[in-house]
Amino acid sequence: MQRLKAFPKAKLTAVLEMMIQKATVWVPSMIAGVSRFAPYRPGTDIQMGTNTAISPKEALFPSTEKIYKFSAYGIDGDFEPVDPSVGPQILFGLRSCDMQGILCLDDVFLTRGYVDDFYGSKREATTLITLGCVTPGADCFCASMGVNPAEHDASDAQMYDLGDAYGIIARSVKGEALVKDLMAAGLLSDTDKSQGPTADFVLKVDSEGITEKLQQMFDHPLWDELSRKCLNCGTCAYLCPTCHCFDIAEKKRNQHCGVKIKCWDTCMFSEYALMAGGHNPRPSKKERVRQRFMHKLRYFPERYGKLQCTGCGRCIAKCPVNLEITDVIKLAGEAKSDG
Amino acid sequence: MNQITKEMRDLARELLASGEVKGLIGWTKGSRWYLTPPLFITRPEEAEQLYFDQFAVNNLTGLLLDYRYGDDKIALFVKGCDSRGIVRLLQDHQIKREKVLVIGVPCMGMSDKKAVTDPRQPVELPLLDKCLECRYPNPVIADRLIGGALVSGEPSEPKGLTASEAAKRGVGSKQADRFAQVKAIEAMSADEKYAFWQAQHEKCLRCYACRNICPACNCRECIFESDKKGWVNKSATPTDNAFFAVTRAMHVAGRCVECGECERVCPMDIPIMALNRKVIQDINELFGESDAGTDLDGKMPLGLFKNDDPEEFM
Amino acid sequence: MVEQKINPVATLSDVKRINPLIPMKAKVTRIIDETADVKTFCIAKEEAGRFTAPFRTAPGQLAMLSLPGVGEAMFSATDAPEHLQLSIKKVGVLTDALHEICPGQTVGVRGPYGNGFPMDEYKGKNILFIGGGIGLAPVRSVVRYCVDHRDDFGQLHLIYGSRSPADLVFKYDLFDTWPAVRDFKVSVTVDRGDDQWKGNVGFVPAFIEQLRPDPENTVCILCGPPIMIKFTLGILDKLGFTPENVITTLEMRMKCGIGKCGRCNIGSCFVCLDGPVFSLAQLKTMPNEY
Amino acid sequence: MSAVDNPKQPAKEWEPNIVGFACNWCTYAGADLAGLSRMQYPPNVKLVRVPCSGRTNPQFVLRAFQKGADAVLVAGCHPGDCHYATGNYFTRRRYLLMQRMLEFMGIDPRRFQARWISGSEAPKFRDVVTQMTEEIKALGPNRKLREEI
Amino acid sequence: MKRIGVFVCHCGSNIANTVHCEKVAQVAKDFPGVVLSTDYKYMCSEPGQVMIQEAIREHNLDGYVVAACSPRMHEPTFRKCAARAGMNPYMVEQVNIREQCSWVHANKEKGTEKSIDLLRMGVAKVVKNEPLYSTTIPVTKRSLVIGGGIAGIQAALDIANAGYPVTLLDREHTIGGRMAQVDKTFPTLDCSACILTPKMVEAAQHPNIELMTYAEVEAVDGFVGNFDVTIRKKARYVDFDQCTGCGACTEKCPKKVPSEFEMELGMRKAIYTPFPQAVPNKPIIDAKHCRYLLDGKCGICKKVCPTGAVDYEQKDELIVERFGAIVVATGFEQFDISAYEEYGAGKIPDVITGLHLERLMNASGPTAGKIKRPSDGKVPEKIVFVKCVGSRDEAKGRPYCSKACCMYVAKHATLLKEKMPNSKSYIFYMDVRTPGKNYEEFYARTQNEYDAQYIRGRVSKIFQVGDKLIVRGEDSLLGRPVEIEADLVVLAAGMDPRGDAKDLARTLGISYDQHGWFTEAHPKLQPVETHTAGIYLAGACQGPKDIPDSVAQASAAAVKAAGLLSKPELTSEAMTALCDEAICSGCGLCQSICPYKSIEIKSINERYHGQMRQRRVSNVNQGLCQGCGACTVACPSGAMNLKGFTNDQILAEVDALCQR
Repeated sequence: MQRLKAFPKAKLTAVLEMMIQKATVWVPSMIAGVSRFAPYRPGTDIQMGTNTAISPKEALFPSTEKIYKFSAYGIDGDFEPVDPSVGPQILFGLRSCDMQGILCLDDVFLTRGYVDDFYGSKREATTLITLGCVTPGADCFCASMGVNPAEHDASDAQMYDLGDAYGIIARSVKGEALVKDLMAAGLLSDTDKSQGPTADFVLKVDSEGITEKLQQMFDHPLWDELSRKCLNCGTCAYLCPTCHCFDIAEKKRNQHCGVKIKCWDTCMFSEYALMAGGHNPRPSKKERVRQRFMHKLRYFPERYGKLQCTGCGRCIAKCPVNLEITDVIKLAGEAKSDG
Repeated sequence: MNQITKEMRDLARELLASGEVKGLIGWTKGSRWYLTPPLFITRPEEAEQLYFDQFAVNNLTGLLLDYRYGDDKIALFVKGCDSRGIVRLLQDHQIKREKVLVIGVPCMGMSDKKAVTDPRQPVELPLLDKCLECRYPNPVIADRLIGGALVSGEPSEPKGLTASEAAKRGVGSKQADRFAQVKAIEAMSADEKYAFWQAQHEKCLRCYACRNICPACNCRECIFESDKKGWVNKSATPTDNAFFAVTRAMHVAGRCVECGECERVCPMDIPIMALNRKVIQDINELFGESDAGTDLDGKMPLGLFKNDDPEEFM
Repeated sequence: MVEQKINPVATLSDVKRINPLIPMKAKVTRIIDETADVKTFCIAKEEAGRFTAPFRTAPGQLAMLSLPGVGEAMFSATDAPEHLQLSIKKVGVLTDALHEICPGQTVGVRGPYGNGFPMDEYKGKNILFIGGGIGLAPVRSVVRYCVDHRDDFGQLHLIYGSRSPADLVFKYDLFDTWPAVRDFKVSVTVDRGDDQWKGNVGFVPAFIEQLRPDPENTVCILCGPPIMIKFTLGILDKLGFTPENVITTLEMRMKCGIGKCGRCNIGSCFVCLDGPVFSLAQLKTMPNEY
Repeated sequence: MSAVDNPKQPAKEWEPNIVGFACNWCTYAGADLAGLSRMQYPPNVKLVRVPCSGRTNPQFVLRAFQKGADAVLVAGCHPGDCHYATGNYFTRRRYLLMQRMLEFMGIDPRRFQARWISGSEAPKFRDVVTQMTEEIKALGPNRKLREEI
Repeated sequence: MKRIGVFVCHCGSNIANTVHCEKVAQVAKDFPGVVLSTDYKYMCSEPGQVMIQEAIREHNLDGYVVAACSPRMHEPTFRKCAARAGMNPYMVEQVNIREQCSWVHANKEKGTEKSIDLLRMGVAKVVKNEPLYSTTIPVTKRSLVIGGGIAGIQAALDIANAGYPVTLLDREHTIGGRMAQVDKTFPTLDCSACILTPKMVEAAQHPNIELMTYAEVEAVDGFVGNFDVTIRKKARYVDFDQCTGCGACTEKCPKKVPSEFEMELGMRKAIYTPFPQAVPNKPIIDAKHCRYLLDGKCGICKKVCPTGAVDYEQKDELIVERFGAIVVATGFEQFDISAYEEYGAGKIPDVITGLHLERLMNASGPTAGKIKRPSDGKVPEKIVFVKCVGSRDEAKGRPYCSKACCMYVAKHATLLKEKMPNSKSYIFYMDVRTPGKNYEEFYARTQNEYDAQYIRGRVSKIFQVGDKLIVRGEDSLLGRPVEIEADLVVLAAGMDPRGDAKDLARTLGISYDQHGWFTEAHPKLQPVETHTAGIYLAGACQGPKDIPDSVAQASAAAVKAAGLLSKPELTSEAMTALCDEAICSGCGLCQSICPYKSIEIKSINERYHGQMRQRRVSNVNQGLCQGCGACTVACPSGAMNLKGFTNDQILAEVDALCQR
């Protein structure tokens, strides 16, 4: 069995310096007081210790993106596509929960008859390097959602936390190329160490059969009680690695031309489902909070066959009113169907 | 602590049982030792879930906006800073005085959950900045009082059961430098200031948590919500976020009750109170000291004028 | 559990690397004033001086129409050989602007979206069309398909109602073309008549009860405002129509039209992709949130 | 900067673009009087006519900076002279705050000016416009708060 | 997109000299919405306007923009031109490329560039214009005059003579006001009663005037043309229909009370008429002093009354009347001299005010015209006048000049000399102000013929020694102190606003200055109007004034009121604020900002998801709103918008100006 290739943690900046020759490398870093994935530049404050506050989906599904240019001169006008492709990218230091999140985004953007090329072209240009997670955070519960923190098989390359070094094995053609580059640069050496066990989780919940249970709970009073304290803000949706809703809006440069943009949106806002005639299928907080958790734990699994919550715990960490998805799962588990 | 919790539960049980109120908003123990989130109860037996400690930091007044058109009477617990939100909502006519039963609670100063290192082991945490700089630890308005709380419309020392603990923990100890951050930013050069704010506005996600918890932001339909109004783009670029931040600061100018919740709930830790405090400092300097939300018939500085206002535009 | 049947019409044969969100440049060739607040826009693609339909649409499918500088929205499309017809009621910012444009205006259009009515399943059956107000627009695409393939279907019967005689849309079809079609009974009613109005006066549900259409081997296609649908379903049930045979289209807010932006979901279905055509049976299994 | 309409023409040497909000009863009349007296001043300030300086919403000022104005002027009647009695008293309060807020955000204070110019103070209007144009020409184009599409 | 026409004017050579008008029109062709863009030498001329009207019909334009001179000059012209062509007049915008472009920028290249930017702004705005219609408000053909002094009477007479019914209301139980107390008037020395009483009688008998005395304004609702005024008619305890004014009751009434009319120098009864020429000349019972009303004893007046007119059971009566216009003529109060302890005012009985002297000189006064010292009734030999008491005095909070004192002191000195040839008057003054017609001549005569000695200087102290009053002051012309032993001292007390003037102002919704004088719309151009449409000012309530000015102002106010009432209905400003009730959250931030108090918060019922609910929303009174727009900025949610200058329009204008 081939021995594991690794490089000492001290050499991390060297590895990154090499990588940025060929691609934009997104690393978890501290930017203006908030930990997020950002393109590495020499001197970036790298945060390999804990998971980032905001998910890495920005690299593939940015919060604001131009989709086409339009112009209107009197009665004629024109539409001009925008090239969605980006240079080669590397998402470095993804944890299993974020990798699982990307898989959920793949299902939405790349399947079911249409490909969202904006996501698709970025996804293809990106090499995903996952990192084994041995020290789960206070709000992490990926294990309870069927995600293995130690490693994830869907990434292009998997890194292991060997204490003072990082092991790396390639999993795909892109991964192979990357490891070959690292080998060529002489940064890798064999090691016999292996990644230790992942520490115990503070937060555990039994998500078994949650989808089926929620199918009978549309009119359960649980939603009314839970939603009372919610602020209906977009914090949870915008931090979440799997939330994929977007709005299409306009930005006018002047009276004649402008740009159509795709920007993040969330079902928690009141005007999200508001129709032109004034009808709103989800008029109050109860419906909107129910929609969020039903979509994560029932509608998405029904449509794509996997839970849309990967247990990264970011929404739990930042929710102003401590409305936790783990509580929803626990309460739904205990509740009799349909109240 | 449990003395206040006990009084809270008894009063809640009595109010709900007697039918004097149809609903009651308080706090309950959250899923962690450092979380005490809001709770809405309607039945007397649910009163057992009520809890109060140094993590019950949420300003509950914003939640009243969901019941502004209902006919039921709602009770809610308020600390000193929260109670100013009640005055704010009353002055903005968003809640009817007879539909709200305000219960004043003495405050021992709220701890900063961001300072938690070990999620399992409870440990004494430092106070939030807004509590160190607190000038209104006692409720400014209340129909009922528990835990020995006392109503005081003026800046005052903490009173009631938690007075000694609040003083020990340093509530209000840093009142003097409540504008310290504003002064620090003002001292920067123009480019440094712009760079500082540009970095903050790059982070902003436009999740509107700051707007949704603020008792002063109580419009039925916000101009930032529907893009058909044409004020601002929905995109979260730095210039649009700057437009949002400055516009919100001007909308709550003279009305912000300094409860500090916007800064606390911001997922990206943007110093929103620096903007609000800058406006408050300028209003105090230009138009005379005034604390929003402390006096029911107090006037809003931008709703009136004096002939001898400072003149800089001659 | 709603079985995720993907209607072949909607799937593109090969997953071409095209940006699905950018509209195709097209022109408004003709505008028909149906009523004071409804206009039908004929939209065509201009290639080498020839105007052709930007794309073909199956009955019940949708098209996204965008006016550069104003906005875009989804409308039910009616197929026609040399152009695409969209009937639009004046309700919002975009529709107000659309009602002010004149023929020759450049617009953007993309689609077709949605599953459309499974016409081949209805072969050999009688078809009962029920329309209310602007709801006649999606129904009309099916009626035109049936008229073009008249022999594939049995008896055709259209029951249509609107607020007043002035609000009747597609008058030329209602009173000229369709009554002339073989075995095609057209019954029109209005909520409030006026002195010239000779036809029936009364709400659609009451009118259906009066006409007592025969449910035997009949598929009912139903579109209209939510209140009308609510009462009509009750009567159809009383008349013996089974949920599988009652088909309707749903109206939801839509942004992308390709099942990505999450806007138009009802439960796990995206109305723009898995709808807008649903049978009553399907609707019963879905969460009551539309 | 605002080269003749179609942007394809090469932009000439940079000229500041200053948006002015002028109250119809005083400043706009003052500007007209400056015209009647054939006073000469640079063409960089373009006035948006508003019924009262009190109609000028701070969000319009932000919008001007966002759309690329290099400076903004808000001008109205002297307090006490307002055609609508109290309009400019509120303008004064609002823009005393807004002026400090813009400075707090890092905008150079010279890029935003509020001035009282009455219907008869044509020379003052010319001086304000001339002085502002020169100051902004020295400062250069404004990049701050500007929207890049 | 709306169909817009653009018309660029050459204005002869005024514009064409420094702006390429053809180029501007050419570039405007592809502004969004423009279907026609031409230029012409004189757009405002007849052929120019005909050209516009033909273009409107030919291209069925929705709106058009004229790039020409200042809208302040020709906007009405182009609006009428549009109206004549059947287009709503508010679908027109005018862009100023003359006063603000061609005349002020010599460089033709830059001038053209700026004209294009301004025109782009105009088109961007007109595209978002909506047709506007001014609303009409009914006018109640009736006026109310508050205050029955000379100003009130004059205003009432002028309005009545213009053919409109007037209600002349006064708080006292007779009209006449302050002038009734005066003996003679300057500069003509007419007997005040002789020129006032005929006017009072004329007012009382005028068919169009309804006297409403002993009544006060409680509340004023409504707006111009439709004021609903709640009036409290105070209980008189005498039925005026029965009473013949024989005076038997006054004679027999045992209770004596110091008479306010006589400045408490004389007495009156509990049932009384203040002065003989009172109109209406019927007594009323003073509830505060009548023994029967206080403690149930006496009742003599009821017994002696031949017609049984006395009725102790009368109660205050509240009535609501509707008026189209209101004239406020509530007059002034004399400054309370007790604030000057240094002059012994209020303590020394012989230190009196001008009005006291008027009563002493008056034939129907307490001393039947003989000047007697209030203390011992002796006839005074030396009389000292002290001017500017309670005027031009920062310390006492009265910085203003009371305008009439200089003249009435000169009058007093003249009359005293006439009545008592061997008396001597000394007048301490700072300045003597004689601005009126024949005022200076009257003052000169006072000094020369009537031997009044004017001493320029301030009086520092007045004190009593024996029965003499020592007046110590200084003569600043001679630069030495002066001391005079006087028998009588008259302080020329200045004018103060009525004590309750501020309350009345709040009731009426008009503004007042820091002293309490009512504020006029514009000190020079609109002295008799207020910022509240339909309410006018007359007389001293607007500021210290003498009788000629008061009467002149009263007639001015009357013409304004009659002008308003003459209109069949009022057309209101079309470009007013409008609140979108769907968005409004009823916070009321706009209400406190409106200078015209035209915003009220009403509650509406609406169906929301099946149930009915009540909600507060703001509502702008289209009649009162003048379209300043201050409320639109105070409204955070953008619910309040100003027609003609909507948020969208101004944003579009800003975008057009910043076009890159």
